[in-house]
Amino acid sequence: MGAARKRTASGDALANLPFAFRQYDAATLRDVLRKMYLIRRFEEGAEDSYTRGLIHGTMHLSIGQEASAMGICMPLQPADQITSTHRGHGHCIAKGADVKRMFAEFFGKTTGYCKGRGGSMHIADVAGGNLGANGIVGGGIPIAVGAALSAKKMKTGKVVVSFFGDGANNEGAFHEALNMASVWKLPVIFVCENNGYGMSTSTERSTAVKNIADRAVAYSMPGVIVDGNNFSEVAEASHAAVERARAGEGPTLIESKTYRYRGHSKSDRNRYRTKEEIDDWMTNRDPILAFETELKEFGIIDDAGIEAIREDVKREIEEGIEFAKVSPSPDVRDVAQFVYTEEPA
Amino acid sequence: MGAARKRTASGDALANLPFAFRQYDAATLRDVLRKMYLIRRFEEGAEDSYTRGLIHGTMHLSIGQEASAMGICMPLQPADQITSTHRGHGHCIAKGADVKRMFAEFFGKTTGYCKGRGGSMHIADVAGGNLGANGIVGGGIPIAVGAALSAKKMKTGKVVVSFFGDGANNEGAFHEALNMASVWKLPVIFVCENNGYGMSTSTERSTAVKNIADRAVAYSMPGVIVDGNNFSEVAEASHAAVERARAGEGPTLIESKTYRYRGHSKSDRNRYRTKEEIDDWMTNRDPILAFETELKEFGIIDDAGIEAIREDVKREIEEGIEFAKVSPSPDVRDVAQFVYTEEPA
Amino acid sequence: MDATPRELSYAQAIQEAMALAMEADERVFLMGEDIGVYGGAFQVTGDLVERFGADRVMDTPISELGGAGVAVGAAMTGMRPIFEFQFSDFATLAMEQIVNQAAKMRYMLGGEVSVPVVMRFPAGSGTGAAAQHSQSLEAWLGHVPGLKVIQPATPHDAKGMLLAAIEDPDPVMIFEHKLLYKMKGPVPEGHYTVPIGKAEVRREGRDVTVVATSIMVHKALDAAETLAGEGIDVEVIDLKTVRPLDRQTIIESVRKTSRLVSVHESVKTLGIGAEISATIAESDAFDYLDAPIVRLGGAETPIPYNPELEKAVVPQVPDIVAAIRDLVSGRR
Amino acid sequence: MDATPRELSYAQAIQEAMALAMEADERVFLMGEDIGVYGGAFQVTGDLVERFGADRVMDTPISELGGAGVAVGAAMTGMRPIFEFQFSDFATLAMEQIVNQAAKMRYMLGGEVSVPVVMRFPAGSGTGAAAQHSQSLEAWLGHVPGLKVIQPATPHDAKGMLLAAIEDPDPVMIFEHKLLYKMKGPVPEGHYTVPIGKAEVRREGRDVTVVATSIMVHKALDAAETLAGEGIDVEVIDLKTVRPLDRQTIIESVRKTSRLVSVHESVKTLGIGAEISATIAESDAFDYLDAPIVRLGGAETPIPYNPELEKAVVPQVPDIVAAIRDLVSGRR
Ligand SMILES: Cc1ncc(C[n+]2csc(CCOP(=O)(O)OP(=O)(O)O)c2C)c(N)n1
Ligand SMILES: Cc1ncc(C[n+]2csc(CCOP(=O)(O)OP(=O)(O)O)c2C)c(N)n1
Ligand SMILES: [Mg+2]
Ligand SMILES: [Mg+2]
Repeated sequence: MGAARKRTASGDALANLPFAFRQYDAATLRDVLRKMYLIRRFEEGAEDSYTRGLIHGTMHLSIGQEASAMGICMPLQPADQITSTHRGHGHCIAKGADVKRMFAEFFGKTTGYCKGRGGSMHIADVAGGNLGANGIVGGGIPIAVGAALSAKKMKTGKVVVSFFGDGANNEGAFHEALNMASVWKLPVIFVCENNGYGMSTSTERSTAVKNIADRAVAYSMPGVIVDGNNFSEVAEASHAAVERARAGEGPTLIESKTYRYRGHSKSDRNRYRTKEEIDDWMTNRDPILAFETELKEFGIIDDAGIEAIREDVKREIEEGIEFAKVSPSPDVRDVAQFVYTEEPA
Repeated sequence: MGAARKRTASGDALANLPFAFRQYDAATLRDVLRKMYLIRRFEEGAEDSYTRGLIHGTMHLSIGQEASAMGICMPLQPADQITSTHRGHGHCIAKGADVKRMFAEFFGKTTGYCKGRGGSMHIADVAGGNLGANGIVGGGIPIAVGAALSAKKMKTGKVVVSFFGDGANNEGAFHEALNMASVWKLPVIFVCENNGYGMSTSTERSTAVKNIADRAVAYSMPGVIVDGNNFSEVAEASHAAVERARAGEGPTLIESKTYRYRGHSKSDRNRYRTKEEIDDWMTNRDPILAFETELKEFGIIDDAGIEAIREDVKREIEEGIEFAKVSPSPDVRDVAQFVYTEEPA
Repeated sequence: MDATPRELSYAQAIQEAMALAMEADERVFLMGEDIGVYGGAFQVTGDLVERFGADRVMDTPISELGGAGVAVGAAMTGMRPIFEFQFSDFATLAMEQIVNQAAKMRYMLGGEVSVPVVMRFPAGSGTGAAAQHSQSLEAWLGHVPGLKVIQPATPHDAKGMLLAAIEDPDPVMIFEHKLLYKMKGPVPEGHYTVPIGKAEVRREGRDVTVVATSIMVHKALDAAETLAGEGIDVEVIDLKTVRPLDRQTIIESVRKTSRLVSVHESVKTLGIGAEISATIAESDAFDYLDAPIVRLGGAETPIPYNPELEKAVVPQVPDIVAAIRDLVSGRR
Repeated sequence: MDATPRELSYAQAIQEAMALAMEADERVFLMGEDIGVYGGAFQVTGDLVERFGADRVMDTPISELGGAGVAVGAAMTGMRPIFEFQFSDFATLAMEQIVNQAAKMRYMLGGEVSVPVVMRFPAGSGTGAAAQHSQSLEAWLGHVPGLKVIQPATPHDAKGMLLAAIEDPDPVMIFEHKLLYKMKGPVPEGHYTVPIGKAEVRREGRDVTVVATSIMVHKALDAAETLAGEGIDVEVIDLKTVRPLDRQTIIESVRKTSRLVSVHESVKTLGIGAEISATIAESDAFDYLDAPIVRLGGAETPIPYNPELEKAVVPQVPDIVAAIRDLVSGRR
């Protein structure tokens, strides 16, 4: 993203608009919607491929959390970096990855981002600034701090975003990483996507504070709570945090409250939450629907425009799956490739 | 300790007295002074023995921190438990250990608390409720939470105190343990003895908050700051925390601000702090001196009484060292004893 | 006295052991991530929370180091916790408490405490979960005095060894191969134990000894079946325990067969196979050896995601067959 | 071209390597607890902070997991961090980042990143620091593909291998025995490297091969001296690298001597000695063996505090002498 230009409008009218509608021009906003669809359809496509046995292992879908991934990535430049989680498809796409190569990775193909070695849980796009999803809850947080340390040392001006879940906030890695980032005033933004549960365990049962952002005071950094299903709110918080980071003022903790529609992974019986709860979020708080409504309200898109985006996304997903299908599998004899940088002779 | 009885005095006069002088009778207060001397002289004796080559390895002296150990242990019953740290001699004595067996341990003898296997860094007194010092910074904190979980499950009414340093508060173990203790409302008191430095690293350079107690909000527990060199203040905070814990209301974090006179361990060049700083604490803020002054002020002891205590402590220390010297060393053939509970045949 | 033959899955057998222990002993309780209403990542605890309540089937926050430490502390003070890691890979977060505390506490304190904690580690590859969810790390813990480390290979042993572990006064680490969870086998009703530290000859044979661990026991038995058709008589030993190692059973077998192959899933270098080779190479059985000692183990790579690659990095039945065939025919 | 012979201590040699690397390459920097003004727990970084400033000699909070993770992240993004653990025992807190992240990141990401991080681990017993400050854990990391694991035994190699490690594109773990820090030896000035993955014959001999690691190299050489007086000619190999293991050098030596003893300080079971035995037992050199393969290693106990006990749990020169004597004389 990053290429946001201010809309032209009269000052007064602007002031009443939500942040995103002040900050981005219409084309950018339409592209945001497109990307949110791309994330959702990508995951639906992956889910479907999994059901058909084309993808093995497990996967963690972020359907319902698209606004959070998109909003956070808006102020990021291509060279900025993120670390992501097991639930990382949305982050990857929001940061600019190509769904073709993502599908190819899920299909275990050499054309995948990780050449078939990583799969969903390690989806990455290093060239595009995604240092990788992580199979270890909290594992990416110190790594993000390290990337931010590099940025500071090398004076690249980069900022780094570390995505993690509510469950991760009880890991020691969270504590240690946030403390160091603050002591060293590093350009890193900690984004806790609080979807209410770490697997089956609600934040109430696992976390001794009401809001994860309340823990920011323990690291003397701003703690910001946003409605993670409201793209504009998320983007606004991210812009502020990125500005702060780039100005050398140090890290921010953003808590983005959201919800995942699907089970935790492919083996979830969904016993820990009610159908009503899920339905409520899906019907009344869907991030894409809400954003669409706003876009229409502000005259940025109409139904035909939305339909066109949907069709376009559908085509991109189909092409991506096709690309993955026809891509070659790695040669089993190359299994030891990439263990070390210099391959043994 | 624990056997504190209220002094009898008129209500009004009492209200103006520091907590300890309201809470404890004269004999108890004199015994507190004696124990503070016992801690200091014990460590001086250990230091001297180390210099003479009678003790090997390393040791971490808590000279200057005696009021903190004593104050915290005052409300504890013998059956209550503590976990301690590498700087744990004071905790051990305050919890009721016999200096004979402590010296014997330092001398590596079979009569030592750990039968010569543990040394200073693992000094313990399990029967007396000290589950052990710990060589791992932060290592004892989750263990204390586990002991508190036992207390709650077995309904023993015990409380558990976990001592640790300011440096330990940046370990993941601290974060994880405090969170669990709070979520499960366990009878545990977290006592951070903040002596300003983790080895050479000041809290400013290592810790993103001003006071360690400020981190208590991240775990929704009370965070209390006390002058760790003021026995009465420490004891008051400990009484409140122990009451809270026994009442089933959950944990408290007490930050006891204090100072260590000696270097971190036996290999410290003391480059990270000034002589002036050390002198200031030693001359103007010594916990034993301050307590003595108060005792005299309130007519609880006179100079002769103090001298008698000192003599008595001196004798106890000398006897302890003698006991250690003449105790037998373990037989090398028994080196594998205690690896497992059931020794291999 | 044996109950009627009854089949349970490996996961059910573990669950039954935990239920029996909890019924018999109030001190026994379970801790772990999502072991309550979720039933555990592999449904091993299943519905136990409904039977025993959330106080005895405790969901922990995602805090492996702290959680393991709480279990250690509880074990030191009178309780008998069973701590489930969701994947054995996450033991990497808790090595401090396992290795510095649980394993050494009794020793450091001169025998004044015991640490009767049981830790369960779902381990191994084959589920498409890639490099951070597929490791076999039992060799690490096998290197640590103070711990006991077991790898039951059948539902029968999973139940019996877990019960033995719970009754053991010292810390016992159980590595459970995830692909075994659904495997069924006869499991007696009620209480029984299978001793920790005893290997078992699963199949007698004259020509070659195969020492296998965990899931490899089944692969080795399959290989032995195939080779029997070729006239090669394979003795298969199920190691069961990594520490303390039952060296005697292996030595006796090799004295008889004069040939030894070990097979495990964990990385070959510095894996259990190395210890088995070394045990024979330093023992009297050395003189009986007719051929080099062959090791099969995991490849020197992380576990890859792609399913074909994933299979390629751990020994499969044809690999075992080929290795034994070569060895017996003198091609090695 | 070699500089004039000059003696440095092992600690000074490491310090010099770090200083040279920092001078030559802006990306190199140091992280660790108390490595700045304190100079490191073992004075290895010494006064480097005065020369290079606190930005390049960074004191970290006491946060091993996070600190190691920061180093990994920095290494992935263009820097070349050298991370000092204060004691190797504290690696137990950081195994997650070392093993799941540093070791596997390149593989999991299909070669898209390298992780050129160096981690230094002061290891071993002999300082009276008891069970939690005296461990030798190199076998664990040697079991992990993706890592390189080295144990230089001399000041010369400490400098040369550390420089090689810093230049290596992959994560290199260095185990430094604390008792070696003060040992002096010739160290060339300026830049040179000693290759990772190459063992060295420190003493040639005909009768028996001793493969030793780290401090045991010196004990083995002492033992060889003693045995020379008895007419036993000992070949001593300094292993230097645990992963990747230089199997060829060992095999060649055993082909010549027909007898093998390994000696290391870490616990014997599942230690490096097991891998060395297994390497020979599965190789062609097996046929040259005239006697069982003997292993000397740490006792199956935590490290005790009492100094006599502490000495008893690791191999000492007389143990090595006796083991070799028995082996050569056929008493084993
Ligand atoms: C260290 C570690 N512990 C446990 C797990 C198993 N696990 C994977 S995701 C997950 C829940 C994570 O919850 P949260 O951080 O809230 O992220 P969400 O799944 O809700 O996006 C758990 C327990 C893991 N992968 N890593
Ligand atoms: C996990 C771990 N990291 C590092 C050390 C080395 N170390 C021992 S004590 C210490 C400083 C501890 O500081 P603090 O917690 O403030 O306690 P204090 O020494 O001031 O009493 C350090 C770094 C250790 N023992 N354990
Ligand atoms: Mg969540
Ligand atoms: Mg301190």
